[in-house]
Amino acid sequence: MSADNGKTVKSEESTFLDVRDLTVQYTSMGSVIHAVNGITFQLKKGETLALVGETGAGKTSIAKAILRILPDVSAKSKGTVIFNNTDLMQMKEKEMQKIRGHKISMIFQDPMTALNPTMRVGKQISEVISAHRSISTEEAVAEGKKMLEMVGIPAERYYEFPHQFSGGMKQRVVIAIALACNPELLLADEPTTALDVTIQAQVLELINDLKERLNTSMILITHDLGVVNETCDNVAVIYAGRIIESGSKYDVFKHPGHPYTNGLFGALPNMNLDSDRLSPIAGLLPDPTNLPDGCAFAPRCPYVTDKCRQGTIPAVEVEPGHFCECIRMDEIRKER
Amino acid sequence: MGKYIVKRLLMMIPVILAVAILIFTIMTFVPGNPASLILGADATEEQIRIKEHELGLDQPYLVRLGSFLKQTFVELDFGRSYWTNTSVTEEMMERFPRTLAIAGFAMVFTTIIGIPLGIFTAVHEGTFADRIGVLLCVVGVSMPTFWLAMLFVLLLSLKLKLLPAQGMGGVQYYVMPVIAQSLGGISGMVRTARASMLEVVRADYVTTARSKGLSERKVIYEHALPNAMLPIISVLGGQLANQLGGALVIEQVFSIPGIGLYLINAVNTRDYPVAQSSVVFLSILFSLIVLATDLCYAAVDPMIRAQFTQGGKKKKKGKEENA
Amino acid sequence: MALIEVQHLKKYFDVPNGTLHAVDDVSFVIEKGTTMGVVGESGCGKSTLGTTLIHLQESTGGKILFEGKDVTHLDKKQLHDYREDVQIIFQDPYSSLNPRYNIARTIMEPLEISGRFRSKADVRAEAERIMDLVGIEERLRGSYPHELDGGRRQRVGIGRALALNPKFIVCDEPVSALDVSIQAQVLNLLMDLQDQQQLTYLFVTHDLSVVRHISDNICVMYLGQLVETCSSKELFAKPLHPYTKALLSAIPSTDVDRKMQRVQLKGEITSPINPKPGCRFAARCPYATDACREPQQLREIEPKHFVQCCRIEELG
Amino acid sequence: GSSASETTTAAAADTTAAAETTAAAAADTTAAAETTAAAGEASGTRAKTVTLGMNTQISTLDPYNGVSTGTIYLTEAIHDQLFSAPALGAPIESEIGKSYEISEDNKTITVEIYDYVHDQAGNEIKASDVAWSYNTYLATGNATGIAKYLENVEASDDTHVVFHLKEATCKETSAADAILTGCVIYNEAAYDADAYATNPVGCGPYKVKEFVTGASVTLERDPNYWQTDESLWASLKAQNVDTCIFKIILEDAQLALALETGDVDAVNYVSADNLQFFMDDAGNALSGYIIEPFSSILCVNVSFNMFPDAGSKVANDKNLRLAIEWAIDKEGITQTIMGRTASVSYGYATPLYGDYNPAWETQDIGFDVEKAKAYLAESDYVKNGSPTLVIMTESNEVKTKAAQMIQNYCKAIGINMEVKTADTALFDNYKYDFSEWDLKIDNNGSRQSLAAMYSTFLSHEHTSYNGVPTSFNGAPEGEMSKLCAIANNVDTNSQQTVDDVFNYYTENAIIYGLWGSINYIAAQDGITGLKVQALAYAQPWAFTYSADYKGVAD
Amino acid sequence: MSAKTKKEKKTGVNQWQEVFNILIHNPNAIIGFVIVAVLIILAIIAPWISPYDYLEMDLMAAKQGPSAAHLFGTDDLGRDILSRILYGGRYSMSLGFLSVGCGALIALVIGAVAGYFGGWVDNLLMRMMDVLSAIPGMLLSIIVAAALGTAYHDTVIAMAIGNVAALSRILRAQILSIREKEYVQAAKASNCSSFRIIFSHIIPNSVMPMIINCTSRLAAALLFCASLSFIGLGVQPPEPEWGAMLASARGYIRTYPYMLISPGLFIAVSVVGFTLLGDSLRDAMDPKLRK
Ligand SMILES: Nc1ncnc2c1ncn2[C@@H]1O[C@H](COP(=O)(O)OP(=O)(O)OP(=O)(O)O)[C@@H](O)[C@H]1O
Ligand SMILES: Nc1ncnc2c1ncn2[C@@H]1O[C@H](COP(=O)(O)OP(=O)(O)OP(=O)(O)O)[C@@H](O)[C@H]1O
Ligand SMILES: [Mg+2]
Ligand SMILES: [Mg+2]
Repeated sequence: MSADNGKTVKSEESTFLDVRDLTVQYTSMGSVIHAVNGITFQLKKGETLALVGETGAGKTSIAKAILRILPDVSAKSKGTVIFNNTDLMQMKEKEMQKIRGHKISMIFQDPMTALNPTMRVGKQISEVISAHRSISTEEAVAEGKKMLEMVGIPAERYYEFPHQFSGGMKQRVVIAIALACNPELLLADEPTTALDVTIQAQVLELINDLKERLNTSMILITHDLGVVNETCDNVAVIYAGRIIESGSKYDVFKHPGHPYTNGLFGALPNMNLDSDRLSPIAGLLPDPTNLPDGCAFAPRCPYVTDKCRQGTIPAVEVEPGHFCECIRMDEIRKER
Repeated sequence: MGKYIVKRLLMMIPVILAVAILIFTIMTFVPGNPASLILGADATEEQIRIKEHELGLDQPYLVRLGSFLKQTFVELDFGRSYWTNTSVTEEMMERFPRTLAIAGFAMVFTTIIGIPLGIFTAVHEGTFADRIGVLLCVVGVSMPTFWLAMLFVLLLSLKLKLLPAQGMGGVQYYVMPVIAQSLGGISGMVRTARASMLEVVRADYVTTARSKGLSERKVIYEHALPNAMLPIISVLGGQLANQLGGALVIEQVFSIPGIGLYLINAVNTRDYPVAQSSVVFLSILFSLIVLATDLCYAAVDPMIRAQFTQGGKKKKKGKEENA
Repeated sequence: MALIEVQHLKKYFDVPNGTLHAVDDVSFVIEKGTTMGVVGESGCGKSTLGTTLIHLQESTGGKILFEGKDVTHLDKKQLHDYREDVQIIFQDPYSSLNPRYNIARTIMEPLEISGRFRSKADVRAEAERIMDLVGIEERLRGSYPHELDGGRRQRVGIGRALALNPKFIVCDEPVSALDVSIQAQVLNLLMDLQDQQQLTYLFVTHDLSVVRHISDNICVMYLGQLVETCSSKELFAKPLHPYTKALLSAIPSTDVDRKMQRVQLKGEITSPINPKPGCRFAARCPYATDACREPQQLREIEPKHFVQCCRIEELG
Repeated sequence: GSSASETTTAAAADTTAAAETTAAAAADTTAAAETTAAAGEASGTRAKTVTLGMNTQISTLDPYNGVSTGTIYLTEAIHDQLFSAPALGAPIESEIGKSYEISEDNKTITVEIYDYVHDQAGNEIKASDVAWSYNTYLATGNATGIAKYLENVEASDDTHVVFHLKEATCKETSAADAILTGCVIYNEAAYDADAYATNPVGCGPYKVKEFVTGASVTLERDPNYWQTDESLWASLKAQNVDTCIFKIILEDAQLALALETGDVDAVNYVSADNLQFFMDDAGNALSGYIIEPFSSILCVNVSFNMFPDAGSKVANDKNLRLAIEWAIDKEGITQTIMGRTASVSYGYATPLYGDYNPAWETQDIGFDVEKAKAYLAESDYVKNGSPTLVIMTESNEVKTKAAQMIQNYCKAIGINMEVKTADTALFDNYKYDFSEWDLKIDNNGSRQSLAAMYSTFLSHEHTSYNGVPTSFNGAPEGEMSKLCAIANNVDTNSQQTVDDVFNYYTENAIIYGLWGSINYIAAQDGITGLKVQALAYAQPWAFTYSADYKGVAD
Repeated sequence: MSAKTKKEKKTGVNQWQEVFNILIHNPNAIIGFVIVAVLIILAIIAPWISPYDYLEMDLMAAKQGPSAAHLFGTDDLGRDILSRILYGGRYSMSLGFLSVGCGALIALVIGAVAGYFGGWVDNLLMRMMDVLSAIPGMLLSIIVAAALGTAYHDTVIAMAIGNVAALSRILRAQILSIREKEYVQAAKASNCSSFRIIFSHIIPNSVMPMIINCTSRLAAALLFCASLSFIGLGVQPPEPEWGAMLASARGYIRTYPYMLISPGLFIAVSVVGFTLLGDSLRDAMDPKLRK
């Protein structure tokens, strides 16, 4: 995993996803929402990358942009997404359909709404299979049943409808759909946020398990640092549509460089420390229709200087593979 | 399911009974005396009294209500017209097919043209065709049916002499009424279908379907459409009510001797048995249609289907939330 | 001193398919100035417990004592007085504010109703004080809820609850709809207020790290029943009930160095409608035996540590 | 002026209904019909089919059962009565009844019938059937025209029927005619109320072939018509065509169009607006058509509310009433609303009646704004604060227009008026409620004589309000009632006594005729002669047809 | 989120103002509004701008096609059609508004009582609404119109009745859902009286869907009013309601078709106006369409 600031870096052998300068903009009621603003990252085979950030930071938009399933009326995306040496952004729609669900698949944020309420659960799984493999209907059904069992749901529930399933089971169905064709890349968008802790544990376990068995790479989107810790290798912290810090989980968690990352840890009630007061980050995400110049975090940053408000802040490699977009990072790291 | 239908049919009984009582009461307390109307201007008071007695109008309200209900619901007989002494049931059976032909064909067109067109415009949201379609539909729902009908008559019958302007006969007599009657319905249906489809297309599960790599056709027709059908179906019943109501007016314009003309004339001439029976008949019909719509709804929505089979109580809740 | 004492509280709902035991025979005590955390999975009756306590719903059975007085059944006048002492903060800061009331009006409404203030100006002044207290900026006081972000909205909700100077506040998942950074602000505010005003909280949540942070004592609920209650420290240090253990082990930790041992639960929560007697967790419990199908008792296993499990001793 | 209502009362029938212009004209057509019938018979070219477009509904074909205007069109074809009246004022003609005799005291009428009468199914008709028919019809309560006069009817032998009249009415002028022409005859044993509504078996020259509710009726010539001697046929009986189709087309423009496009052979009515398609400004038929006017017995009139204490603002103010009458330009109204399809009514009458006096045309109140203003100045209207008068009318297009025009004329001299419309049923209810209106537009007519009509509508015996017997416009017992009674008594009836009635209502401004309708009947010109019955309803089987006539249904 | 932060700049904007802001950016809404406003203004100022008295007959000028003197021509009694149309707007508009308004008012009471009190009251009222809605709306109104007569207020009632069942259902459903909202609970916890809860918290938040629905109903009401007059059960001559004008022009369809054109056109245009306005209002107020 590595990140750079616009300079082209030849993708390494094992890098099979290379996202460069990805931007996503929405138009809504006449104003332009800058949801994703030039994101660059790479992902190696078998690795798991976590995208962490607050609500509205642009995490889901990134995943949807990669899969090119943004609403085509209101959203525009730019940049390159090199997947297995082809640029997905330039691909024909027909070609792209062959990638979706087959090579890259996605688990959606809300299991309650991600399933079609009028289609049998099993059909929703087997249709991915038949879409990408030329097999008979019976075989597809059999495959679908197998997938159901793999995620821990008895095969006889194949013919039921989503409303007959609990939230946890629905999320498992969504996972089964995503994994049905053994994708090379899994985009998991907050797969457990809507679930209870015990169920969340089950689901995370399941994903981890399957990922290992199938050697799938994964981008896990979440705002829960605990989940990141338990499932990921690398972390990218998203703030206002930019990766402000990225690196291995260990580096980022142990030695966060960016004041925002720092703040996130401070705001978290810690299970292990008995601090009386939390140290929240003041303020709110900036208005995505009207991002400030310079560092987007500047208005909330306790370390802000005038320089922070000018130009683009370059990413600095603090440690090997640990990048951070902050001009005062060195001072801050020393201070800690 | 069968049990559910039976239950719904049973629930219809008190409603229809209440409709009958309501309409009977309205007719009873409306000013205007059928006896004196029938006998005409030179009838004496004595003659009117005799006629009233013959029609049973001299009996107290409750007695008449009782015999009306008994006749209608126990003997299943709609009685005889005060004016022509003909059997209302027979007359209605002769006239109803004409009304049904208008409302029914209009409904069919509404459905088979309106829904696909609505879906087409939704799928092509924002395109030129869509915009034109939306505009035409606004105009379409805004046209007074009877005016449109008269313009048709003016153009197709009076000027071009292509179609008969009114009356009854072969298929050609139904062309203009049905077209005039369907245009509003089609426009309305396009709007409903479009709105519903647009809402569904934005739903998460449609994005899910796309992310599976399904072709756009599959996404639209297998995922979006069935869900978009739900609100569409639920307005179908209302549409039919509109079509039935509109048929009353259209019958007037084209002088088609259907139930509508029968009913309006009966109300005007205080032909109570005819007026009451037509209303009760139309209400029964209408309730059955609503039931049919609900069943279609269930056929499409597994959630509702499940509630159907479970029992009525939950079903209601679901329905109200939908309203 | 115990501010609230709950004895065998029950709340049942009549639903189409039977009776739903939302809260079933729950007993605990909350000391003045402390926070009682209530944790459990979705639908286990946490909110119902809270709303029943403050008489937003009438209990089906059991007893509630407030400052030693029985407040289980209240007439109109008593209810009026009781409600000045107890308040509630809701989970969803979107639906808990009337969209047609601006912020100041939302805060002022309970003040006006209380009749404690002589003039409109007094009400206004008091509202200003409260808004200062919960940190709502001057410029936002005329705005409407949909113009605020979740954190600020939740502050308004807190302000409204504080308006009548209550002694006891039910906090029904006040932070679970908020982002981590905002969540911390609100949690801090609640803790500050508790210190300043000697408030007592019933803090409902399903986020264990939060509950641990804020609570003095904790109740763990499962399908309407109280399965374990003790002090916060003790619970996290030494959970006894199998469910509590599973729950705690399920929390993902942010500590990169530590790897927790997971207790995996099989299956999902069953329905609370017409539950069978016996331990309701038995269906998912790895240790369940036939004995668990018998009716269960909440027992004091260790001082001030109550557990409802018949096999606790065997399991050690 | 068409009305979509399927049934209207017989007496208060459509304003569009009409009858022969004058007795003379009637006689002409009758003669023509007879000659052509004879000619047709002689040359063997009876027309095959005729299709008549009708603007009234036919709801039932059995006159016992119910009332519908359309039924009257077909009555003479399907049914025979004892006698029939070909036109107003003309003597009644024999149908089943061979002769009749009125007793000295006017109390009984004895009728002798032909002894070979049978209905279309071949059932014999005896005197007992005649008596039964009358009694059955009386029992339905629908027989207002004859029930008024008849006590009971009995057969004295197979061919003689005796009618017993009521004491109070036996001296009225038209009692005998009304009774003898008032009821169709059925065979008692064959009668079936259900079947007869759509398929009656009468004694007339035509049988019902098909009845399509609300759409059409088809009649078929009965080759076994009981009256084999054509010279004995009444003038409305004829068999000039084999099949007679009555097609219902309610809307004026469409009715006219149907004739133009050849959907029908004839239409029973042409509205003023559509006349231009069939005749030129001079009144000559355009080529390809035959069109003829027939005057109706109905007189559209304005009456004043004369009830003393029900709030009428005109009852006690003769000058106000006169002011209103003088202010109205009835020629203008007639011309605007009816065009050629009506003639101005002088007196409360039309010239069709035998006892009509042409002198009235100069004696009637005219249009004179100055006079109107003078009367208004003498009235109490302004003194009473110029209240708004209510003019009530049935919500029928023609009458509503008339009301609007009257409102306008009154406004011109400073009288405020408000138009109140009511549908047929409500109008029927309100017209005898004398607290509802000040002026009323209505139409009246009688199949007998003006004396009879005056007596029906102007004498106080007609109705009652608040327990007080009143005339149809609220006048209680008084001079008017007396004059009517005198005019309508067989002993005192004379032109003078009828004139007295006219003078009284004109001087006192009680009622005021607006117009009498003229019904235009048009047909393709293969039809050579038109024929109507007393109410000016087309009788297509009695039309005459040219040898090369070909109907649309052929 | 984005919209939220943006709006923070302008605080104290209540929902109505926000709806208004959305509306003025929607061309359809503007068109609809302009049509409706123009028609309403025309109806109001009809006495001053009408070239003729709408009742004044000029028999010499009857049945004239459009000309400089009579822009839309004259009718069969020589009245100026333009003037009649201007006045006719008063009937069409006011009947539309009044009938929907009255229907909504009755529905408000029924829906509120049923929704808030629940239990047998609710049951009774809703069963009554079931009965009303078992008769197709148009039919019901026709019968009631025939029964009551054709006076202005009778027509209003006849038309209003057709709206009651559906509107009260909508309101009731909304109240049922609002009643469970947490701010109502909070109000209860703040010792608010039932009265205050109903009128201050529940009703103001429940009427929105009803208002949206009413706007669409207005368009339907205009059409319906015209139909009713057309079949002779609505406004009566000489009053120049558009439908009534069409009814009396019907006889001249062949000979003077221009009499038919302008009233129909005005009905259609006004309905278009209300439809557009209703659509835009619904779009603006429907939270589902507004993220
Ligand atoms: N369809 C859309 N139309 C307009 N704006 C959108 C749309 N989808 C997302 N946005 C905006 O884009 C920004 C980024 O949204 P995104 O959903 O990517 O955030 P996220 O990080 O996934 O948030 P969350 O944690 O809530 O899922 C937000 O400001 C959001 O309001
Ligand atoms: N008014 C009610 N009528 C019927 N059932 C109810 C009612 N309120 C709550 N319940 C049921 O009672 C049970 C407990 O609900 P409650 O809201 O107290 O759970 P909770 O623990 O707060 O859940 P969550 O974490 O999702 O808020 C649930 O099964 C719920 O469906
Ligand atoms: Mg997201
Ligand atoms: Mg809860």
